Parts: sequence; structure tokens; C-alpha cells
Amino acid sequence: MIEELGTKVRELLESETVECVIGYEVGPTGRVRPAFIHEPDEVGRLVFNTRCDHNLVTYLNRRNKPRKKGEEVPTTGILVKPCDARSLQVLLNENQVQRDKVYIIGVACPGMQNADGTLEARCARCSQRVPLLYDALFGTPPEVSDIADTYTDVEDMEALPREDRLAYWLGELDRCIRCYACRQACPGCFCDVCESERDDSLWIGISDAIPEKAFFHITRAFHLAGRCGECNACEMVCPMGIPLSLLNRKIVKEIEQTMGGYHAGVSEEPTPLITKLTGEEAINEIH
Amino acid sequence: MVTLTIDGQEIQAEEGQTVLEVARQAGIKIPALCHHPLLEPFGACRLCVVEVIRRGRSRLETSCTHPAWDGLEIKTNSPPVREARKTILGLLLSRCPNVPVIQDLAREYGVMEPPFPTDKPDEKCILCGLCVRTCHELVKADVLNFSQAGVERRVGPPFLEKTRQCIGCGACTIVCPTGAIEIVLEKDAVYQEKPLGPTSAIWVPSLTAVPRVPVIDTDACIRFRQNDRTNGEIADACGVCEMVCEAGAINFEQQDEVLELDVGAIIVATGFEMWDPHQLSQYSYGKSPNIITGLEFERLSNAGGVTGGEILTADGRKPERVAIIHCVGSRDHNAHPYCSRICCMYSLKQAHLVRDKTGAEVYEFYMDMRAFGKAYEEFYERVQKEGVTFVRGRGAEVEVLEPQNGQKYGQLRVKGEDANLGRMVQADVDMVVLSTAIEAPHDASQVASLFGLSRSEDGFFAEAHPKMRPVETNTDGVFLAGTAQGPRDVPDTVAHAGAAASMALALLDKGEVTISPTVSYVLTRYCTGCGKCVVVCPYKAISLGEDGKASVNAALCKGCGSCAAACPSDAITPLHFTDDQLVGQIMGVFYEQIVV
Amino acid sequence: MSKSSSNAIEGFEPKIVAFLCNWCSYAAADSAGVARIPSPPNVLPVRVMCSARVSAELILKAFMSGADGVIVLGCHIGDCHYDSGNHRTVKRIPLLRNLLIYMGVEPDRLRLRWVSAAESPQFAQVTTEFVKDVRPLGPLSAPLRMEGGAP
Amino acid sequence: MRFIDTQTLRDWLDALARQVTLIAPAPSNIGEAPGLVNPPAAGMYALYQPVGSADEIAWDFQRTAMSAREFLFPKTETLFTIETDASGKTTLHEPKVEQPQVIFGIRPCDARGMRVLDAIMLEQEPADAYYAQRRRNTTLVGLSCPEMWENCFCTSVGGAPNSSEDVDILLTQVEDGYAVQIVTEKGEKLAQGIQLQEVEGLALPEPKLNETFEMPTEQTWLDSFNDVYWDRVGERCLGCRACVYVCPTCRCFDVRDEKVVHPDGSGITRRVRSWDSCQGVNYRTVAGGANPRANPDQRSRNRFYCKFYYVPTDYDVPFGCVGCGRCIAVCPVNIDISEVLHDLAQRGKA
Repeated sequence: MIEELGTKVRELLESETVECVIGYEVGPTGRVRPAFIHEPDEVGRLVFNTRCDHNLVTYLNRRNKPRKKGEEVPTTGILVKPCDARSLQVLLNENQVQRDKVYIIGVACPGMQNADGTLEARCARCSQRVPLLYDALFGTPPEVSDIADTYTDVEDMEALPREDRLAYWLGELDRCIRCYACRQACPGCFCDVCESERDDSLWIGISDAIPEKAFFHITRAFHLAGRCGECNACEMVCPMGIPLSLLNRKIVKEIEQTMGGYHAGVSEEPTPLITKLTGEEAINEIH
Repeated sequence: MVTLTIDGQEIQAEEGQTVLEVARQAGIKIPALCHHPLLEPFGACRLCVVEVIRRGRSRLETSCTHPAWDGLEIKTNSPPVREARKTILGLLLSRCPNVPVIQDLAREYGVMEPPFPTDKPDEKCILCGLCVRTCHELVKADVLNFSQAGVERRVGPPFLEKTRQCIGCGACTIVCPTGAIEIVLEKDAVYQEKPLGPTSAIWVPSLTAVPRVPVIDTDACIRFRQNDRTNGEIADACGVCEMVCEAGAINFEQQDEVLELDVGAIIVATGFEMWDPHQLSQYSYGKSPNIITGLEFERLSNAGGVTGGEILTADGRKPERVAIIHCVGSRDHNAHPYCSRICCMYSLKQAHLVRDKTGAEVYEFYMDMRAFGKAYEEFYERVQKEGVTFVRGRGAEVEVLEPQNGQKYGQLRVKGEDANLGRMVQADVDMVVLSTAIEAPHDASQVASLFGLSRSEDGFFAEAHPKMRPVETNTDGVFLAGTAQGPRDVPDTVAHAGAAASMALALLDKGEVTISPTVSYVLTRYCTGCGKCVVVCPYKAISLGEDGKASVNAALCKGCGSCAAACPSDAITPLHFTDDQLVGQIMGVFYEQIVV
Repeated sequence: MSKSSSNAIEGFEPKIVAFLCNWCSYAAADSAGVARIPSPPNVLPVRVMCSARVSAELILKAFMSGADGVIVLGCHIGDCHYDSGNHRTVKRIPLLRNLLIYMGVEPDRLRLRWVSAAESPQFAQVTTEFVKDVRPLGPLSAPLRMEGGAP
Repeated sequence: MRFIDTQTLRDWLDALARQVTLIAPAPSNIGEAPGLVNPPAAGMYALYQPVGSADEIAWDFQRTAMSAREFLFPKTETLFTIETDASGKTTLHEPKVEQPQVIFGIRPCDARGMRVLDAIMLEQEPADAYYAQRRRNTTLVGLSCPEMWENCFCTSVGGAPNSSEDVDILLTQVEDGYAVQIVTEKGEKLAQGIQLQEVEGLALPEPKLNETFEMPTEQTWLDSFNDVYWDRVGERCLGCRACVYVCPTCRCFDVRDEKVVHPDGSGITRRVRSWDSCQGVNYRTVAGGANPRANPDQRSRNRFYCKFYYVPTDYDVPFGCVGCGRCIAVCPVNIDISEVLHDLAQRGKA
């Protein structure tokens, strides 16, 4: 599969269809990392395996915008797994990526694995093996049966007594160092100026205080409501190991269960938070 | 054109007309009972016989069936004609000795007594067939026909039994010259007695209506009913109104139309509805036809109404005692807590009318007399002087008594407290007028959401400000007039409507609109062009420009701020409700809590 | 679990931020005042043009700055002055509330209610009830409240 | 060589924790989070935290997730608060004086990081008063590393896993206890309360070392500023600040006045400083919105130049980097400082 993919990438670069292809390579210490292939001769660096869990779509946010006014936006080729394709669909819906400036190299996803060889939690609850969006597709999708996401992780948290939940989140938020890696890795976080980082301290200042960090994480989760494709990039990049997926997936669960089974990034329909009530959502309870 | 001579008078006539028609057009009287201008001639009653002289030969012919040929000479009142009619009337009078119209005609021709005896003195039908022809030709229900022969010949439905084919339209009763047909009302029948007598299916809603045009009640109209009943198979029943209307103004095809108009201002003047007094059972409304509402009283005393303006009880008598009860449904926590404002004055007027027209004793049960308008108090004093008895206190109960002395309806006992005397009082009266409340129309909520209006607690539409902006609403360009905004009387409504019209005109005349400064604006530095604001904007005021950033059309924006809450990067915010300002307010209220 | 948490303080009076929609609940609050219907003095009103203006950020900011409870009042669904503003409110506020509950905040600290312009007694009732429900919870604790107040 | 057995050390720490603020590596629940796929390298699960007794200390820790610099230079500190009353009269509130603190178990590289901070914040005029105050009150009890772990490269930047250069006391684990080297007067003072044994001929274990690599020359740095190589590094960079915040020598901060004004004219202003990072977009944005380091490659490049060119040139330290390897471990896209240095050295030779 990687040979065919390499041939295709070489072809794309040689024909100058794309200026650059974003894929995966192995770093000097054996870690898989994003690779930017500019020259046809670099194609050999490309790899694809069960450790390629970065969501490369994040890079399109800045590559797809002109650096200077009037500058032509380069066309980028990009490797996209099924979950990444959902992020990409969200970006397309929100005018962040020009479809004709991106060549989508879809890859059939074998399911990403942890260092110890077990399936990543997010992949264990996902049965999507082929991206919804691609220009060319590589790899043979493995047979998987349909898996329904039961949100057991979220429900476990919900089942805890309130005091325990509070203590848990206080501890997690306390560790946050406001490095904003989660935001930077997230394809959905593309604001030029993050409202948690405004220089006029409108909402929060620059301090290490828990409420300020809570504000950032709550609003980030909230801004991703109906837009989060569950790629888990935020959690994976967190240097302090804060379980951000628990926050995001709580909202994913709420949206799915109260707003007509909506899933982000599977269609051009925008997040239900900005659309009118359409009838299928029961507003029976305003608590 | 043909020319014929009638009674020595040379008359021009259309080809195809009958002699009767020509004669009647010329003002020559010929009696006839079985003739109706809208029905085919039938020649059954024979009363219209005339002497027809043609080519020197004279014959007696029925003028309703004889064509008006060129050169005919007609004599309508010659001795042979009179003799023939006398014979016919003698026979008719013998069959129906007690029908006034026949008695009158017979007397005119010198027949004073029926020449032959009859064993059915109550017979009214002269077998003229008008009803049969009406039911066949116009109503197209074909319910009535002749049956049997000779002396047994009679008119009726098949087997003289009740039939579902009869739609109860009553056309037969109207055409019958002798009053031989009567409609018997059954409970729950289609043909219901209306509270103040029936009206026809086509009628002028109010004699003072402008423009004064009739409307067709499609639920009652024979043509529509036959059409509906037969699913369009019989689509041309009746049409009498169309046939008789010389202006050709009747149009059955007319449908409710939806007109789409582009307008610059809208005045909502959807008015009020009368509150239904059935809801307070102590007033016994509906238990006696003599308990009526103020509006029904208006119909009763209207010169164009069923009684021609006479104030009569349901059995047609002049009332001797009338009670008027104020505040029925108003100022009542079981109904509407508000004052309907118009009842005091119309009740006074109605008391005055009753005194004036019938001289009956009038008892007014009132809580407070709210005679606040110009010359109102003076009118109140005048009515007092006219001898109306005012009882201060809410009318508590109306009881319908058993009919006495062969009366059709029993008297009404009104009970209440006289607060001035401090004791209970009661009066037995012939008629009770309930001054019912006015309320917001039942569909006011739909109108409200259509125009984005809010409603005040009483259900009427809320004005923008009770004192400063009484005709404006919170939706720009939409104004309120009259009782749509709240109970008010005619002078107030006229003033209110005038104000609304002026506001609308002022808006239109300016040619430009002043908009609230609360509009959103975009900080392009922060805008990523994600388009969420474009989706949420209820006014489509936001669009993405060529630079990929949002921009606001200030003329369309109403400043709701939905966009500001949807924007993740605070790039769009409504003026006067900016994030800074709202945060400032929030921080300000907690200033005291800051620990240094 | 009992509703009143350990941080309930004798004589504690919560501070409540109420976001009031200009056309409905603000008018109701106004006419409640005109009609001398008493409503709790703990409620600090912040007027917005539409309940849809109330972003999650504003609510969090209120909590950060010292609010012990936040109540958002808007027009009934279908009565929005802006046609569909409250359609977003009814999705946004419960979602935020559920997220806050998930993070350990007491459910009674954030509330959404519809109060039309005509419902001034309801305004008083809804706010009184809210104050009554927040009082036993005591002052808001971390993770939302800035110690010593903002800034 | 002086020696302390494990139990005596623990007793001493327990006693110490009652007198001063004792900071030591303590276990943290990092890594227990569900779904965490790329946890920091094993053994980094500890964080320097104030502890109440020796039992709380993570004795077998390797490298903590964060360096100990936050105890000299906190993530956030209020510099002062100004209260203005309605008449305009102002009162200045200064923060309270820091209590003495002992950082136990600091690794030689982290201690070396403090030496870099000292060079920048104390040895230049004006000295940073807040830092100086804390530095004065801090005693460092180091713990030498038994080996160099994954990503460690202290030896390439002039350090050593058992260097005693920058601590007040250095402990090295030996059988049944620790060898004690008292390095400074401060250390001597602190050690007065300990029961130390004098053991003749106590051999210190030799730490296992990683391969040392060659550093780029000063000339290479000068020549490479506009090299396309930085584009290649920068395009991968997500622009997060994890590398900077875990770094023991990064010392950039942002200062902001947070202010609330009361309607009566009174007001409260707090001047807050917090860590900042040259990897963030805001860092170099100036009034008017211009940003000389608007692009990711410029920001990435800055981090390397700062550590290996600007700091050595401007201050009296060999490098601005101590080779702890934390930035390599935390980088989500594997930007590897040792790889960059290696690449650059090769380019310099070519």
C-alpha cells in the first residue's frame, strides 16, 4: 500500500498538482511524526502504520490561507484517515479550506494503536474505516462490524458523585499549564485570536488560576460543540495528560442524544447549536 | 322584435317572451299564483287567462304559457276573461277556503263564498307546482313531486316520508303562494334557528357597512351546499341571486384570495372578540332566548334587523321589564380581570333605547359607572332622569322561571346585591341583557408571532410603551390600532387609528428609516470567516465578503446579538451590548467582592 | 446525597446574575417593579436584547466574577422578538449546564426559564425560587470562581 | 566521603518539612487519564510539589514532567496591587515575603537551569527582585542521575548526570543510602542538622551515559539564520508552548495590568506576570498588530537561536540549554532539539 501511495505522491509532486504533501514519517528516535514532502525524491520517507495518529488536517488551517495579501494559496496534498476526514469536512463547511486547493489522499484506517500494541480507545469505538471524503483512496479497509458508541467513558464520569467529579476536574485543571497545545493541535480551533488569549483580558487574564483555565477548557469544548470529529488530537498532545476527550465527548454525547442524532463532519449541515429547532429535538425539558 | 296589442295598447316585446311577461312589464296587472319569473311556465292555476285574438279569431289562453307573437291582440280584463277567472277562483276557494291570498282574489272577482263544500277546510295547497319546480329546477334536490292523480293528487317527498335528499333549504316555503309548506325544526338539524331569527344565505352583514355589499354564507347557500353534498356533481343549483341581480355582481367562483403586497408599514387592527357568557353559568346564557348579550341587543334594536328595530322578546311581545347586567366577564377573576371600558356606556344607551322604544322598566346592575368620556356623565344623568333603576352591585345570578299563563318562555329572575342598600335584591323581568366583556381574538397568538408582537397580560397586543409610544410596537414599521391593543370605545379607537395611520404615513413619507443604533459590527482582525453568524442571523443581515470575512448590513440588522454569542472568536458584537460592556456590568456588580 | 452542600453558611445570601431578554423578561421585571411585586434583591439584572445573546462566555464570566447562580430568562419559544433567537438559547444553555454539572457544579446554579412580557408575577416567582434553590448551596467554589474576585 | 543512610535521610526530611517549605518530586496522576495515547516517557509521572513528609516523595523518579523553575519563577505572580479610592488616593500593596524553601531531589540539569536563570535574572542590572528574593531563600539538595535516560543530552551541552556544580548539596544513591557532597555554604548550613557519617573510600557509581554529539559552531549559527531548514522545522510545529513551559531555562514572561473600575471612580489594579512563550503568536505581536515573527518557522528558529546563540553570547553561561530532553519528550510532532543540533552541525561542516 505504501508503495502505491508513494507512487501517487511522486506523481502529484512531479506534475505539480500539489506543492507539498503532508503525510507521516519516522523520526530519529523511532517516533512517527508528520512529514512535509516537497520534493519527489523525499517520497521514500513516507510511512503509514498504526502509530500515525496525528490529525494532519490541522496544518491545512494555515497552509490554506494566504500568508500575505493577494498571495496565491498553494495546493496541498494530505493524508486523511476517516476521523481526520470529519475534521476536514467541518473545515470545508466553515470556509477554512478551499476544496480545490487540497488533494485528499484517503487511507483506509486499520485503527490506531497505543505504544503497547492495544487499539486506541477512540478507535475501539469507531467502525468507520474509509474516509467519507477523498480524491484517491489507498489501502484495504479491514472488516469491522458496526460498533455503536455507548459513551461508557462519559457515563462512568457522570455516575460519580458530584463532589468526586468536582475534585477530579479540579485536579486535572490544576495541572494545566496553559500551553494551548490542545488548541493548536485541534483542527476545529482556527481562530486568529483565541478569546482566551486576548490582549485586553476581556474574559480571562494570563494567570495560572484554575478558573481561568476552566474558562478556557469549557469554552473550547463548547466552541467545538457539534464540530468535534473526535480525532482526540487535543488529548494526545497534552503534555500534562489532561483527559480532554472526556470533556469533548460529553458534549458529543449531549448533541447526539438531544439534537437529533447529529454527528459533526459527516455532512455539510452546520452544528445544531446555530440552527433553528427543527422539531426532531425535544425541548421537553428546560430543567 | 315583435309588436302586439294588449288592452288596446301597442307594445314592443322581445321574441320568446310570454304574454304574461310582456303585460307585466307594461304594468298591466294579470293575476297568477303558479307563476315565478325564475321558473319555467307551468299553467297550473289558470288564473292568468286572457283573450287572445289572432287573425280575427278569439280564444281564452293562459298568458303565462302563450308566446308573444307578432300582431297578437290581447284582452286581459274582458268579460269572458273575468267570467273564466271567477269560475277558477270559485274552484280554488272551494279547495282552500281558508287561504287569505285566495280569499282576497276571489272577493275581487265577486266570489264571496266557496261554491262547493269541502271536508278538508285546512287545505292550503293549490297544486300549483311552484315548490316542485323550484326543488327540481333551482335547488336540483328533486325532493318534492306530485303523486297520485285526480282528487288524490298531492305534493310531497317520495312516499311522503322524511328524506335525506332534502337539504332543508326552505326554498319551497318561500315560493309557495299559499303558505302550504312549513319547515319543522328538529334538534341538531342543519337548519338551525339563529338567535335573532334566520337570515337568508346571501345578506348584507350590516346596513351601515361600507361598502354595503352582500355576502354569501356558503354554509347556508343552496348552491354551495348542493355542490359540497354531491362532490361537485350538482354545481349549478339555485343561482337565484345571480338570475335576479341586474348588475351581474354575483360571482360564485370567488375564492378566498391571498394577496401578497410589498408594504412599508403595517397597522395591526385585528380587533376583539366577544367573550362567551356560557363560561359563567350563573347568568344562564343559552337557557332562555330572552337572555341576550349586548351585541345581540344591538341587532335586535337595529332598524335593519329581524324585528325592524322593535325591541321584542323571543315570543314577539314587548317586554315590560328589562334587566341589564354590567361587567359580565369583565372585572371578574373567574373571567377577565380587566375593565372592558365600553360596556357602561353602551348599557346606558341600551337602557335609553328600551325606555324610548318600549317604555319598559329597566334595571341596571352595575359595579361602578365608568362614564369618563366627553359628555358621557351628562348622558348618564339623562338616563337616570328617564327613570332607569340603577342597582349598584354585580348582578349575581339569572334564574329562568317556569312559563306561566301559556307563555312560551318563562320569566327571568335576576338576583344581586344592592351595595347601597346593603341587601340582596331581585327582579323578575322579561329580558336580560348581559354586557359581556371584550377579549383578544382567539388567534391573537398567531398574529403576534407573525408580526413579532408581544402581548400584554390581558392578551391584547402590547404597545412599545404605554405612555410614550402607544401605537408603535417593538417591531419597527408595525403599528397597532383600536381594540387590537386593548379595550376602547369608538372615539378612542378613531383617535388611536388616526395616530397609527399618522405614524405609518410619517414613516413612509420620510422615504428613509431611522434604525436603532444597536447593530452588530465585525472586527475583521478577529474574523475567520467561518460563517456561523451568517447561519444564525434571523434577518440575513450578515454575509461573507470577498475577503472571506463577515460583514453586516446595518439596515437589516436588528441587534439581537445572536451572532455575538455564536462567534467563537468575539469578532462580531452588537453595539451597546458588546462583550466589553456586558462584562463590565458583570464585573461592576461584584466589585465589592474583590479582595486586595 | 443531600442537596445542601457542606459549604452552606448561616445567613448566606447568594448573588445571582440574571440575563434578561429586552422584550420579554426585562419588560416583565420592569412591570413587576411598576406593579410593586417584590422580587429578590439578590438578583442583579443584566439586560441583553435577546436571550440568544447570552454566550457561554458571559455565563462563565459571571460565575468567575462572583455570581453564585446565573439565571437566563427569555421569551417563550415561538414568541421571540427576533423570530428564532431563543431556539439557540434553548440548545445552548442546557448544554452548558449539563457540561458544568458534569464538571461537578451543582445543577441549581444555572437555570433557563421563559418569562414573557406579560408575566411579571412569574418573573418574581421564578427569581424567588431560584434564590431559594441557590441559597442552601452556599458560595460557588472552584473551579469557576476566581478567589478574591476578578481580576 | 560523607554518607547518610536512607532512614536518617527520611527522618531529616520529615523534620525539615516542618520548618521550611519542602519541595520534592511527588507522584502525579499524569498518565492515568483514559485515552492518553502518547504519555510522557515512563518515569516522568512525577512533579516537583510541596510535600509534608518523606513518604510523599517519589523516590524512584527519573525526570519530572516540569522543571523546578516555577519555585523560583512562578507560572503566575502578582507583582503588586494598587487600590485607588474615590478621591484618587492610591495605596500600593506588595506581595508577602516568601518563606525559606528547600528543593529536594533536584536533578543536576535542573539545577544547571537555575544557574542560567541566575545569569539572566540576577547578574544583569536591574536584577529581578522577585526572583532574587526567592533565590535567596532557596536551598537546592540535588540527586544525581544514575543514568542518562531517553532524550537526555546534558553531556553534550557541558553538564553531567552527577554534576554537583549548581546545587548546594548533592546526594548520590549508593548501597543503603546516599553519598553526600556539600557544595556551598548554604548547603553547609542546611546540613548542620543532619547526622552524617564519614565513610572512607566510598565509591560513587559511574552513571551510564548517552552518546555525546557535536554542537554547531558559532559561525554555523550565524550562517544558517536564513536557511530553508527552519522552514522545514517550522512547518511541522503546531505552535503550542509545551516545549517552553517544560524547559528549565526559559524565562520569558508577560506582564499585564488587570483592572476593575468602580462607578464611583475607585478602582483596583493588579499587575500580574505569567510565563510566556516565544512559540505563541501573541508573543512578538506589537502595538498596531505587526508581528516580526509572524510565521511558525521564525518562531521555531528563535527557540534554537535563543538557547544556543543569544544566551551564550549575551550572558555568562556556555548554553541556554541544559540537555534535560523534556522538550523532545513533550513535542507532539517530535521536533527534536538534538536532531536539529545534529543537522545544523552537519550543514556547518558541508
